[in-house]
Amino acid sequence: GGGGDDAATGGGEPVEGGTLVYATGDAEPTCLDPHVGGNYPQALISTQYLEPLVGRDAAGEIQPWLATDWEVSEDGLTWDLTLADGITFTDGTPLDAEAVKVNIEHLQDPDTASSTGYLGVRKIEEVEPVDTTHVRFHLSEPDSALLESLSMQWTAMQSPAGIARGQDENCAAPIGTGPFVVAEWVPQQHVVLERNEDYATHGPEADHDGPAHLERIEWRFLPDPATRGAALQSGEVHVIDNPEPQAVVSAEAGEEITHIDAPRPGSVNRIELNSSQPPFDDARVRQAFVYSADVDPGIEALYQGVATRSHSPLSSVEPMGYSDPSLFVTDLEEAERLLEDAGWDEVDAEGYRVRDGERLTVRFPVSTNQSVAAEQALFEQVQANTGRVGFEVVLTPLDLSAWYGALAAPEDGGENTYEAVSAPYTKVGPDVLRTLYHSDGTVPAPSGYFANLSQVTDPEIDALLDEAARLTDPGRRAELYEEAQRRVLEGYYILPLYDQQNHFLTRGVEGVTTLGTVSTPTFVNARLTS
Amino acid sequence: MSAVLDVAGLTVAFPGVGEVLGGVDLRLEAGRCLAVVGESGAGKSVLARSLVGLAGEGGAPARVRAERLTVAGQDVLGADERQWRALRGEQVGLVLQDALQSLDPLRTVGAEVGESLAVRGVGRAERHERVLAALAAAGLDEPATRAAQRSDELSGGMRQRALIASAIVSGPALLVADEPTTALDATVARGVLEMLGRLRDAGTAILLVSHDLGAVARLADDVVALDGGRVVESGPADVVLTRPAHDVTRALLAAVPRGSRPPVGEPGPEVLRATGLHRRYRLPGGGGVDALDDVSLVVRRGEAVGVVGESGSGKSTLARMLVAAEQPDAGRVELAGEPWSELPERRRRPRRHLVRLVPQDPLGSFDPRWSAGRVLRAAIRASGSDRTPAELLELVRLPPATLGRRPRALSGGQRQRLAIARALAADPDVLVLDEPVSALDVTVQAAILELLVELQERTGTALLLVSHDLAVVRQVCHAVVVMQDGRVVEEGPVDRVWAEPRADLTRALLAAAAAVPDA
Amino acid sequence: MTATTTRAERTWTRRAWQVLGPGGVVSAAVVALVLLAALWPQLLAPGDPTAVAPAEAYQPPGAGALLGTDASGRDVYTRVVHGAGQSLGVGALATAIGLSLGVVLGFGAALGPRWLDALLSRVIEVLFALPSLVLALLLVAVLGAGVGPSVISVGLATAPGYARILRARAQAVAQSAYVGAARLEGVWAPTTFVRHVLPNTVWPLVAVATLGVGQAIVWVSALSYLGLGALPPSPEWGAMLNAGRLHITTSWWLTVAPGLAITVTAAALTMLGRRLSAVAPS
Amino acid sequence: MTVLRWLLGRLAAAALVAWVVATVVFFALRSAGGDPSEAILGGPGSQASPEAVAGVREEYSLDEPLVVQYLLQLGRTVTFQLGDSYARRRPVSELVGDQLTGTLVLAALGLLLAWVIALAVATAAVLARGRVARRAVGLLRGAEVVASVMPHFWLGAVLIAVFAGGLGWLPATSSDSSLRSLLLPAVTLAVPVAGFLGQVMRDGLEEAHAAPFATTSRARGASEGRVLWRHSLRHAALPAIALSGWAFGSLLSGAVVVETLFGRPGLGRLLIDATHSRDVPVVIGVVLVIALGYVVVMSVADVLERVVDPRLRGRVEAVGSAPQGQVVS
Ligand SMILES: Nc1ncnc2c1ncn2[C@@H]1O[C@H](COP(=O)(O)OP(=O)(O)OP(=O)(O)O)[C@@H](O)[C@H]1O
Ligand SMILES: Nc1ncnc2c1ncn2[C@@H]1O[C@H](COP(=O)(O)OP(=O)(O)OP(=O)(O)O)[C@@H](O)[C@H]1O
Ligand SMILES: [Mg+2]
Ligand SMILES: [Mg+2]
Ligand code: NI
Repeated sequence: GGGGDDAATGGGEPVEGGTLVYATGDAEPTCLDPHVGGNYPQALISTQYLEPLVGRDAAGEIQPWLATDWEVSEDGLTWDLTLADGITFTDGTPLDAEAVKVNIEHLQDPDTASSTGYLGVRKIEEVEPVDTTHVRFHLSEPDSALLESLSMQWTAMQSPAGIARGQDENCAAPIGTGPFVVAEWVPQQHVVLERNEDYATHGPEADHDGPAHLERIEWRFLPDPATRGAALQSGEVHVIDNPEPQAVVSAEAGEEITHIDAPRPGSVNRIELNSSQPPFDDARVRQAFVYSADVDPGIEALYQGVATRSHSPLSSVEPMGYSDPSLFVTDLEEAERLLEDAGWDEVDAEGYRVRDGERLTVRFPVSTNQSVAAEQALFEQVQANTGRVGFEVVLTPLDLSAWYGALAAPEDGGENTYEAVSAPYTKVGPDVLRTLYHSDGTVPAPSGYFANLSQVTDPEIDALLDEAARLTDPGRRAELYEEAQRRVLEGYYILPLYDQQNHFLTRGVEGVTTLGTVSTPTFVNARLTS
Repeated sequence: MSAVLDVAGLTVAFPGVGEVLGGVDLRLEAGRCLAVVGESGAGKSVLARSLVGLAGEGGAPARVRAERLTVAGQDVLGADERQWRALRGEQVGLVLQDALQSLDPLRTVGAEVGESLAVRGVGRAERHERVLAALAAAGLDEPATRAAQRSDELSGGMRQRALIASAIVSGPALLVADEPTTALDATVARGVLEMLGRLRDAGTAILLVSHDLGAVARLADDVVALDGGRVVESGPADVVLTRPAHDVTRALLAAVPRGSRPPVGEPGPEVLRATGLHRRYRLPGGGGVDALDDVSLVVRRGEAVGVVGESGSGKSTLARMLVAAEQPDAGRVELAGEPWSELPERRRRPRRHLVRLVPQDPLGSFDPRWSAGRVLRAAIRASGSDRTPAELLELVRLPPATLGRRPRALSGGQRQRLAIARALAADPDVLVLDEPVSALDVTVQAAILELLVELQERTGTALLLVSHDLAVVRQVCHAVVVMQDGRVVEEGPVDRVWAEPRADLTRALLAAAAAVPDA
Repeated sequence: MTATTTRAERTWTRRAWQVLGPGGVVSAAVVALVLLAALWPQLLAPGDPTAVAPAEAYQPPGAGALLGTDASGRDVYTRVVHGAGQSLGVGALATAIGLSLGVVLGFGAALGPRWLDALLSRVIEVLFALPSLVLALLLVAVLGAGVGPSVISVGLATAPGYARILRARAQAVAQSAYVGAARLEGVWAPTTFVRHVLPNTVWPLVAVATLGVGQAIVWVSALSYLGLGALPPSPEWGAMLNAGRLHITTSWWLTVAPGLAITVTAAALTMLGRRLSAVAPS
Repeated sequence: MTVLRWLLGRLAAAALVAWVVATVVFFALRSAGGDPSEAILGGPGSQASPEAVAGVREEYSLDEPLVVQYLLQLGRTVTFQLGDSYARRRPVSELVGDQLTGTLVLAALGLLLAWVIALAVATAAVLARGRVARRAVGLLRGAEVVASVMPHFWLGAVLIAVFAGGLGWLPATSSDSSLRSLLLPAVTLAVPVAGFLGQVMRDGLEEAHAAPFATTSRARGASEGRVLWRHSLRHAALPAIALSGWAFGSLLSGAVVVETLFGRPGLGRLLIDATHSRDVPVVIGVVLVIALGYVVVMSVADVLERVVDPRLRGRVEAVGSAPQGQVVS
């Protein structure tokens, strides 16, 4: 679930006020406005000062937030949203229909280069302010995922006056309606967030009226996981993210530290197999890879119960997720047979399979920024395990730029330079399937980047996902998504591993919860314990 | 009068080395000078250091025992470090053997000389006064300037004097001076000795360690001869130096260069002729120095020519020019009647075997990684001669076992012989030797000089010998050239020059070189 | 027969003892052991360093696994032994690169004409001014992560040091009295270079290089920390050390084993280098 | 006059360094793959529209031939116009300026600590009397060697685990310039350098302590302490000062690791981030500042050496013994 497990922290009376120190292992954003670019670190921090139009609860139900009500027309092309009355941004600018229009246009402005947010609102053709509290969206085609998109931090509402200051200034201190306000940003050191004394827009997680208990949050950037753990232990910081699995295990065993498990929504963590070119253009080879990977013992040993094996393309928090464990067995003999069938029937001196003089090589670029140590160790195990049936997996750790470079579409119709990859993708709702497995997703952006990295181009899947995106009937949508997921799984395009891990450890603080959208923590209820 | 120094049964041993001094007895009174003589390694320096409680310096800690050890009136037998410290500098001054490195190059001479005062908390102003006085007493000109300079800005002689100044600045009762005149010009050495004489006359007891019997004869009242750490002879100087009782003392005396060579009968053909050589060196910070100024000279076959002069007079520069290690600014050198100095190196190379240099520092001139055998083989190959290394060793009286040894493993005398052997590999017409014996023990020096004379008589090779020691030149050479400030101030047959020196410098040099009384 | 052998052996060991001292002999022994592990790892650890067994992950040192097992259940002892080759190779290769570049720069500057000396001295200075890790970051950005770029960058970074030593040394030898003596004997300059300058310059450098190998191993391991080092699943010590570092409080053996391997090897090489340079004729 | 020449030489070195850095970094990063326009448009993997990309390319002259771009960059670098960061949209000079002091303070403190440790070890080694003390010194020698080969990241991790995580005495993170927060990172940086300096200093000290001038000083009644402070130490300090220039470079390299480890802002971290996002102007800026800083430190070391050793003061580059032409009379 999206909520935190609110086990009482060891002793200590909760107190009002004080400064909470949060240490994040994620990269420091280059811009605090999540409209610009739009990655998870931005969502994390902007949760404290920006709020979206709608929220989502633990069960995946959309809940009112800045918008109190919404209605969709029969044809699904017109949406009417009602905004809460009398709301202002922290700079005093009113949150009205005009402001929503400015925000959507800001997201669609090429200058902001918004990625996730842009994908979410791309079907909105026009925003029509009806009156102060009513706004109407005109869509180019029906979009059943619109509310889910609008619930994400990447589409959160900002003060139009703030946006008007220009990107450079807005990046330094975006202005929203959240419980905190950006007070200071010292790059590479910290962002200081001060309490919003006039806080009035309580979202689904808020448990009390009025401003937050904390007076201030110091948001620190601490890339080294061991240092983060030590800092939490020594009481220098109250909350850390991205802990090592072992730290989670020892936290659970002890009293002092509380663990919050908040798996991200949307896609699961998986290994994607590039089906556009040999050897994985042959389903049998993909299946052989999956049959020989044998990741269960590894996940168990490396994560020690912190992560649970998944057999679905979707996160366990997605109600429409479909799972089929029977497809992901370990069967080396079958794997060998499949490979023989596919023509990989010779073995070279080093024990790798060969066909027509070509080795069965799987190039696997690994992003050192996005895969934690345990995950990299798991990939090493996959490398060793698939090696037993003759795959040569070449793991290449790369920095983010180089990693994107390795995944980018070749310039002039040449080959891709990867056969397998694990790329995280966070988006609320099952519509993430359309981003990841629709053939549209193989069309690269000008930078060469594309989201459908397994390069699934199945017309049936395309049809199912398009249809599901248009419908609003939950039952029918669920059926369609299930069928699409079944096809993805049965095609062995991916090897699902576990939910996108999102853990927080806290010490000396209570009342930390996570939003039901992209599982970012909110400190609206948090209180330090003495 | 009570003894300033009274030592009995002094024994010093080093772990792994054994006894270096064995039961030495000494007695020295104020206003007198006791000389300690002996061959290299006899233990003279260890003795000198023991008297200030620093026997073990620079090596393993020493074990010192004695029956009686009274220094400057204090019994220091079993004294601890603090007692010694109170004594050092105040009551005893020590002048170490390595004079050139005994002043800290990073501090001013004034600070160094005044240190023993500073240690005792003497105020700055008074210290300065006394430093200047000591420098003046040590015979340094312009004491104030010297005090502000650093040791590397001083010449060797100046350093030696500054060091003595630092030892006498607090007016010690006893001055221990270890080889205070080695590496000094005859004239400079004489100055230092005179200064020590004045100190002695003023009441300081002086313990003089020296291998230079001339210096001993000039200064010492009594002499102690050491051999293998034991006193083998002692007595009044005039007795020991004229009627030595022990073999070692006798050998030391015999080794002092004496006498002269008979003139060459028939002067051979010219092998080397230098005409009007000029060489000017630029100095850092502008200006220059004329190392050679219109120098001419002729060397004939079968003849030995000596070059003497004060330090810095251009002797080495001349030697290097003759072997074409350096080019003259003006003037020329002819080799066996043919052009030499003005040829390009390429044309000179085939005739290089005709002239050979034996450098002042033989150790530096050997590749440290090469064995003696390899050195000789390379020399033979380079000159295209048909000698064998064994033959060459035989020529310089070195045992064949030397072949396999590296230069570092040879003694100073052996190295010098090896250098000469290497030069002889080419059967050169002329052999140029730059200070071949200045670094050697008197006994070893005598052996080398003898070898040179004998060699020349056998092979007829012309010799050009550079030396600061007139006695050496007199013993080996037929003719002599006296240099001063890059100029030749006198030249002529040795006998004539000794008998009737014409230049002032020659007279001064001859006067300075004190003769040791004949045995 | 046996008696003579033992006597020969005894004098041989005594000589080594005399030349190297106790510290040097121990260092030499350690280096020999590491060399053995590098050349024939199977001899010391017959297992497969990459064989995974997740069920046996995080075993502490004991009877089953001498130095425990890592996150994937791989035997740490086996990996440390098999990592010797790569780590030592990395150190040696980086040093070789540094040395060869240093030789070119140093000899060029010392023996070439004045303008070349001025030029190369500047090059040396500039190389000095780019700290090794900065160079490494750039190179890795160009060539991608892996041992290759790390080795090259560490090599490049160490080159100016060698060049400087070489330049000074070569100049000293070239101006030495024995080179002068050879010239006066009429020996051709290139011959002198080969006979005197080269051996007397390079030999002291061997000692410095031994020292450098240890340093290079440490530097390459630092690159592993930044995620720029050896590729998985290679048991390169720096990579192991970095992977184990995260478990320092829970599974100490994961850092201690490769950490000791690096420090002991580097320290032994350093010590040996220092001993060698103390005994090298100079 | 010599001072002027020396200064000119240093300036020439600085200009050369600037040129080389600009060239190396430019070509390195441009051949590294990854498009700078991406960095400009919100980081790698951005899905900017073609128009946006085109606009950026035009704005930053990325569509010019590489040589033209290089010359443009060169022109800017050599005139010290560092330009704006691609990713952070702020002037590089500002970014670097913000981080400069933090790193300098850290490196300076590291160097200072290293000197203190090295000095302490070296003096202890020379002054040790008696059996036990000499044993201990023997152990110290080993410790020096081990210290000199300690990888920063490992040492730092151990220090954090012990002093922050375990004992809780010192903070695990370092964010400001207070001594408390600087201590662990500075020690991490200092230990390996101290190991090196210690070895060099001890060698020098032992040599100087046995030199004739030290004996002479003792013969004047000076105590061991006086011999050490007034004589030996200055001699031993000379090679260590010369090495300090190098050590500073090594400290800056170490800072890259240490800043990441302790979450400390600084040039090192800025550099890593910028390299990862192909932020060419920032990388050039940082490398340039580091390299120039190095030139400055070397110059300071040069001056210091001359202060300690007056013999070097008069030294000018080999004033010739070269013959002034061949005159045959
Ligand atoms: N600190 C020491 N440790 C071990 N052996 C020493 C030490 N000092 C001197 N010796 C040895 O004691 C012997 C006497 O040395 P010393 O220096 O007194 O000779 P010397 O008579 O002064 O010779 P020279 O005329 O060459 O100066 C030599 O064999 C020398 O090697
Ligand atoms: N390479 C050089 N550069 C500058 N000056 C030099 C050089 N070589 C010699 N000189 C100077 O030339 C003068 C003569 O030096 P030279 O070495 O010939 O004297 P010397 O008579 O051999 O003295 P000594 O007896 O001390 O060996 C000295 O003033 C010396 O300082
Ligand atoms: Mg002596
Ligand atoms: Mg001379
Ligand atoms: Ni003499």
